[in-house]
Amino acid sequence: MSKRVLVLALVCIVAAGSLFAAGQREAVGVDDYRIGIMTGTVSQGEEEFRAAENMKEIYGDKIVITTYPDRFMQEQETTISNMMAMASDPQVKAIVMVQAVPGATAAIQRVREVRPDILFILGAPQEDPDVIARYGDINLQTNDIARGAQIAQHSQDMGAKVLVHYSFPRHMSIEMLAVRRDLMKAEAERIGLKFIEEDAPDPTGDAGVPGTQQFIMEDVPRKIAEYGKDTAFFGTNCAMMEPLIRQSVSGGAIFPVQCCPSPYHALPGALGIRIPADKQGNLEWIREEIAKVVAANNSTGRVATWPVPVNMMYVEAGVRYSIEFIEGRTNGRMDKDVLISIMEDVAGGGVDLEEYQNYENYFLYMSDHLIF
Amino acid sequence: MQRIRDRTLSKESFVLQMDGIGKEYYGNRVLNDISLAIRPGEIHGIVGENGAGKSTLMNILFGMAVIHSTGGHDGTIKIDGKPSHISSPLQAMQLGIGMVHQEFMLIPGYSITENIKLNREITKDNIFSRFAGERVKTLNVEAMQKDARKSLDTLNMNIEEWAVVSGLPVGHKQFIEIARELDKTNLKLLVFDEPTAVLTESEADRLLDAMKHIAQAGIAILFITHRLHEIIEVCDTITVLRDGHLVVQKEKENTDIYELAEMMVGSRITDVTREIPDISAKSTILSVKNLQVDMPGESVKGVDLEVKEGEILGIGGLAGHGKLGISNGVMGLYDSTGTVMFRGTPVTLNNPFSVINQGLAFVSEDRRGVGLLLNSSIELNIVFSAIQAHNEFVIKRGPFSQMDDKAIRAYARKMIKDLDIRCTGPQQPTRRLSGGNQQKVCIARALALKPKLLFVSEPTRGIDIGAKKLVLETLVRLNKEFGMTVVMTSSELAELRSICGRIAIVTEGKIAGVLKPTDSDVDFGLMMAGEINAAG
Amino acid sequence: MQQVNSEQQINRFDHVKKQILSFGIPRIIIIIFLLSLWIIATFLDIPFPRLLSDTIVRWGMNGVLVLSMVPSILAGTGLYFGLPIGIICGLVGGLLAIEMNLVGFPAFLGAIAFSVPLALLVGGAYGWMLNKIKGSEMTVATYAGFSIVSLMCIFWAMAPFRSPEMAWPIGRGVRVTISLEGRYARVLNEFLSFDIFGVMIPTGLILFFIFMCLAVYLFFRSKTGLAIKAGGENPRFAQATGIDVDKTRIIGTMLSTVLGAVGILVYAQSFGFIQLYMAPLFMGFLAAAAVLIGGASISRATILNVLIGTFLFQGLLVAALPVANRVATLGSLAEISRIIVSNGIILYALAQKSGE
Amino acid sequence: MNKKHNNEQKPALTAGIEEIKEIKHLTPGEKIKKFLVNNMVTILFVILCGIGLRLSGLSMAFYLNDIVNRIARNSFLILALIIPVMAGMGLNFAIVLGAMAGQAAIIFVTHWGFGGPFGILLCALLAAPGALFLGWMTGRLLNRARGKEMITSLILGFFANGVYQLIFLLMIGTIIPMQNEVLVLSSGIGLRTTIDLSDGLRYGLDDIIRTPFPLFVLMFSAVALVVLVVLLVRMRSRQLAVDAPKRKKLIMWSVFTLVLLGWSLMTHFSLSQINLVRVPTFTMLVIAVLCLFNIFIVKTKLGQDFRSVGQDQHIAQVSGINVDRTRIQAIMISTLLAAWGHIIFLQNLGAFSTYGSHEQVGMFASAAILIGGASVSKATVGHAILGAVLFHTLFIVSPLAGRNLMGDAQLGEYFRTFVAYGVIGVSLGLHAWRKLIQSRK
Repeated sequence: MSKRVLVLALVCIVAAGSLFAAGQREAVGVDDYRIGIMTGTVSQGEEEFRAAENMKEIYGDKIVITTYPDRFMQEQETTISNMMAMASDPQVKAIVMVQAVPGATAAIQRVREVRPDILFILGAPQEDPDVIARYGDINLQTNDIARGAQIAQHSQDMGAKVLVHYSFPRHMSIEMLAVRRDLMKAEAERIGLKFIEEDAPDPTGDAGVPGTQQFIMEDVPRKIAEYGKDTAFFGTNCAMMEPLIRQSVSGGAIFPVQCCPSPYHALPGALGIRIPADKQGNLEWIREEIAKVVAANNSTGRVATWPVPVNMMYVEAGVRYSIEFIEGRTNGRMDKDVLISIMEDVAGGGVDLEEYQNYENYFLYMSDHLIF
Repeated sequence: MQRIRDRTLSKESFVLQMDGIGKEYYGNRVLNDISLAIRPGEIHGIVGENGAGKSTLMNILFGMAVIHSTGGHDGTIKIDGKPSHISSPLQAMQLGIGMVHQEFMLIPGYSITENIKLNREITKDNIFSRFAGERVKTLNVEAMQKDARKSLDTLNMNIEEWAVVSGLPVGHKQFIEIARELDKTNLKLLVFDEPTAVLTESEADRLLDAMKHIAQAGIAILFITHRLHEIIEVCDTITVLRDGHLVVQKEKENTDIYELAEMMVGSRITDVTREIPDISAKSTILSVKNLQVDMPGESVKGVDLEVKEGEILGIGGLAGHGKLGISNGVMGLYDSTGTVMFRGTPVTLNNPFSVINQGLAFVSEDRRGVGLLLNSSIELNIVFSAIQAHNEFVIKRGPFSQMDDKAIRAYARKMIKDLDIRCTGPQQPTRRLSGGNQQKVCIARALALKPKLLFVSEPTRGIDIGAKKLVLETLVRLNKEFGMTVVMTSSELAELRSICGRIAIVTEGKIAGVLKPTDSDVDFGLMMAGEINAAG
Repeated sequence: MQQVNSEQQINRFDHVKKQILSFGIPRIIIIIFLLSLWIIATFLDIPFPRLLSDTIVRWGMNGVLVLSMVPSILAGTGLYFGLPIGIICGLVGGLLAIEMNLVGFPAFLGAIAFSVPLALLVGGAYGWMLNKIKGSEMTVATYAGFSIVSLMCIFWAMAPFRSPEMAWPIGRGVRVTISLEGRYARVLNEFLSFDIFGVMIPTGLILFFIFMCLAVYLFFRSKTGLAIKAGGENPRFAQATGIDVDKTRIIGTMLSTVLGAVGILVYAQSFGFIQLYMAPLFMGFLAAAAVLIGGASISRATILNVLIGTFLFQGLLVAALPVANRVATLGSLAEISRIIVSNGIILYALAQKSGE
Repeated sequence: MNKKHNNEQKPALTAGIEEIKEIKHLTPGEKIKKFLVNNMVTILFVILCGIGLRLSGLSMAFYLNDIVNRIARNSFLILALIIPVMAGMGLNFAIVLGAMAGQAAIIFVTHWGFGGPFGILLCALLAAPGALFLGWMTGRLLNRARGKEMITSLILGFFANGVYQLIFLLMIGTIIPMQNEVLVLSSGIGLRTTIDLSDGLRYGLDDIIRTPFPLFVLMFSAVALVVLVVLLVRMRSRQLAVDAPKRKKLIMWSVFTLVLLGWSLMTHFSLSQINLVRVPTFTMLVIAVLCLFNIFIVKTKLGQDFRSVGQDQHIAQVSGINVDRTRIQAIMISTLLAAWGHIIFLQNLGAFSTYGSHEQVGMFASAAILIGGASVSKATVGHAILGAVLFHTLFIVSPLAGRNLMGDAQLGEYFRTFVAYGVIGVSLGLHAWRKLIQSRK
């Protein structure tokens, strides 16, 4: 009984607090806006979070950063709450979410109920594209569909005779990844590249991340022994990348590209790149350093990635586009021309954007490879 | 006696007739040709020492699994004149036999009503039960409370029927058990298995009143107890058992407490005989002054005791009076206060480690709970205390120590041979040993400490006759050959009298008196029953 | 009660047989399953020597982590779900060794030397806490483990380490995966390793694992070890002999923590990476599963349980998927059938009525 | 016959009665101490939530909106845990399988294109047989693996997940015909990773009745007041002495309800943002019905059997209760409720991950109920509701509180998980500690 009274007491305190909070909100001026950024923590991937921090440095108080939980699959409700908390600030006019992990759809649905005006820019969505396309105003993703053929061709260009594709059932239920595999397979067969599809344990399943990684550690040498050194290895899950790179390089095989292409992703960790404090964030230097280590391992020409950290670009482009939108310099919520010009500026060169199916707000980004 | 036999044979209506009941466990005869008959409303007392066969008789009456898995029993049982084969406790219940257990079969988190009505709840219909069946009928709490109230009233209990059991005093719990049996509508015969053991005198009086009350309602009662005056007070007829035999069956009017005491203890041929050494000249090895021990169910309330060097001292008394508390208290297992001197130096109470280091050792009455590491090997059990207390059986290298397998194995083999521990080898886990052999392991463990004084509690509880003899002989041999002082606590007077030089009798947490083994059965019986003490 | 004695004497043979069966059946089922997997593998042209060497490597690298369950179980605190706490101590030691710029065996030994005192300290405090919550050790430990992992994330994200190998490519803190290449990657695995019939034997790793097992085995034969075991098996017995059971429980927890710390270093050197942040989160469950499959219970465990359990659990993980990949070529069927079959077997094994 | 009365010996009976009396006459200091010890977990939570609320800087309206939604979503699942706890089977065991059954039903109903309240009803009907069957299997398995429930249920979860993937990733489109571009992958085999319910089942239950928060409170307190007054009147007519403390409690509650009534009236006619918080009233009603069901079950013979088995399997068996069957029934009911609870959860969430959203259902539900004050052998509706409020309050305020405290979004996130899990650990620890203290007495 007394417990219930306690809770009711809490509610009363809260209710009293509300009387204070009620009058605080005031009218918002045109220039007085904010942009929310939601990313993962560094333990899931450094790029997005650091990109958000960079934005905060540049734009100061205009930027509000929130993270989604590390265990986002289990704690979708936290993702929703965090998103809602951002949206509850009337000054927030746009939200950039990279990566748009599961929970994004539900969160945006809920925000839209109370704040239909907020602009949503989603990078690297992981939910079903046909679903998420309805909720994000702009969706940016690496062009996984085109990458299917690209990776097969690219592997062959790097000298591969066999291409191994590691994935697991849960990932193969993701439309983009499944289509990418099918296209990769078709292209490989067309150009005479042997395509091997292998299942690995699901890192969220019974074997855990260690089980997945250990499997990769064991299976890559097995494959190299079976198919020779001219085998290219591709995996669909971020947790696979480090052992995959390590084993490909040490076995003399080919590593065409990561799942999420970027020089920052897994390469420095797997190759043990030493990064002195003054070189942190220096993309050029890191590319050179990777090339050096690859060369030291006699793998020159057999490791590749994309030159630009894609997820960082999504964050920066998203924020800059939001500013343009809020300050009224775009043609509606979705202005492809403005977006492309911003992205070209961020990437420092031309960008290859393609619309996904018939969705005018769903862009697939494609880049050429950087071979070390 | 003749009169009772006649009555048994008469055509009068009996609730229960047991005829020629006998029981053998693998060649061990524990019950011989027991016959008794009870009429409705009669209170029939059964008296006997521990191990006299009362429990086995009750197990047979209740159709316990242990009886049927070991080949059943001899003789016949008739309920209401109809021959009945009781094969399970449930069947016994259905036949109208109720039992008030010694260990409470009560759910502590339940109210009194819920316990009384456990699995016999009264239900009433509700809208759902029409389609979902019997089990979703609502409990009719009011009717249940009413029934419970009725049972409690029969017992003159004015406690609220919705009180939760867990917070109640022990005495109340006993009454609730009785109330539950009374609540069973078909109850014909109610068995009380030493119900007063945990009660205070005033509670016991109330219980006896309640029993008379129940009997008046036409329910027959089987009353098992040690307290002779209680038997005399309430019983109509009395059966005395000893060593599995029916000694006598009498009506109350034809006997008295002295006769019962004598018959209960009996003069029998003791298994171990020896001349009792004269200890009057010996020095005192252990002196206990005003010892108070807070041991649940066996509390000691100020004991003074002197143990002489080289003697075997017995501590006797009835269950619940605190005889077990003395050794447990001295050995530091339960909180205790008082002064204990051992060989002239004070013993630190409440610290088992230092007590053991001073040269005392203890074989606990709770063999499986305190006495053994059931999953560990015999040899480890034997040497464990010696390793911990005396650093024996270990090889020490600086801060590192290791079990000395060779020494342990050799010592364990010696002990197995000396004490005749029946086992597959020194590495057998003690869980798989029989009770007697487990007891021998416990003794071996105490001996490994090479104690000057050995406390032994209930050394023969739950072990067979052959093993009993061996255990007792071992104690005598240790006393004789190594001059080890032994303090043996036991509920079995016969074994105390067979090996002890002096026997202290404990009643109500105090020493009632110290007797010689040669003193008369009547003296022992009365002193144990709390009817006299040495002082008064 | 006299019947018990005779009954047991007569039934002793049956009893022993029952005990063997009750201990063995689940294990026997899994062993048969593993053997049949291996046989199928050879028919499918999967090189059996490779499977075996992978199994042996995993056996050695996970073994010490699984071993850390034993002191905790024997001390009476149940399965050591606080394993992440021990692991974190090991990780801190591992990072310190890199920070001190150590290389090779000295680095590995240095990492152990740094982490052991830390583990002793943390384990002691943790053991003290477990004494306050007797009866709920495992549930509390699970959440305590989760919580500590998150707390340490804050530490990693702000860690004052200077070594460029550990730095993030962009910002402050320590990176998620730190390569041990050129530090102490595989120092144990490659120590005296040799090939026999195509099976690579990681001698150093196996020796180290066996050494740790032996050390734990010997410890539990020492005076203190016996006291801990007695305290776990029967606290009242131990108290009657003057043993401070609270203390033995703390020592047991400390030992488990130290083994967790050493275990993760063994794991990391074999894996070639140190993994921080959320990586330790579920390690406890995997180690617990291994020791349970090995036949331990929450109150009883032996070194043999560790050896068998780790081998079977890891052996299944190694062999099942390559075989499934060959048998079920239809997309994704391999992993699904692996999950169903191997977990089904374990489930079936667990559902066998045991003798207790 | 010299019957001896030992006067020094204090009769245990009277001693016990004295003790009972003592409890009734505690000094205010002791009373407070006892209250603190008995409620330390709750107090800790209230304090933490209060601090968190301050630190997070969230507005009342936001908090209320979120907590109301979360309670509507989660309460049913948490309530589903009560019966197995009552039957002494611990937490978390069957609920994941139930969630799978509920999710499967949702998938099929979405495929057939039903939506709204009718769709939800269809889901509930469809999920029932599956959930009951799974519950029956789980119960049987757990009866066989007694004493190893924890590891068994863990592995059962993995196993069931494998079967789930087999059905929805491989059998859909091959063995189970399903042609649906929205749900099925473009290859025609297997379901897509996200299922969006916004065109069908979303808010199917919630939207039947939605009321502004003050109005909801108004209605709630009005009903409560009526019930309380009726109870009081009935009690007065009975005039039983034992009712006195109860009556005091009831009067207190009535006063509180009146205050609530006044507040809601005031707020309803004000311009407060709280008026924008819209409560899914129908869902709340369903939850209330489940609460009543749980209370009802306790009062039946079945409920009494659950409790008896939970309290002591041995005594229950001796008293003739079929322990195994009772345990299976408990798990079956719980699994069924979990299936329905998951349907309610998903219709409120609006979109879910096909292969992930059922996985951890049990963990949060059991954490919540434990925080509410339940133990392995005792769990009530009150524990569940209180747990839902406290647990979710913590989860709402902690991310922002963490961020504001640490000044860094990701450190805030780590801090949040640290506090959230830490607090669960601490509260479980405190429960255990309190039990230890009590058992020593």
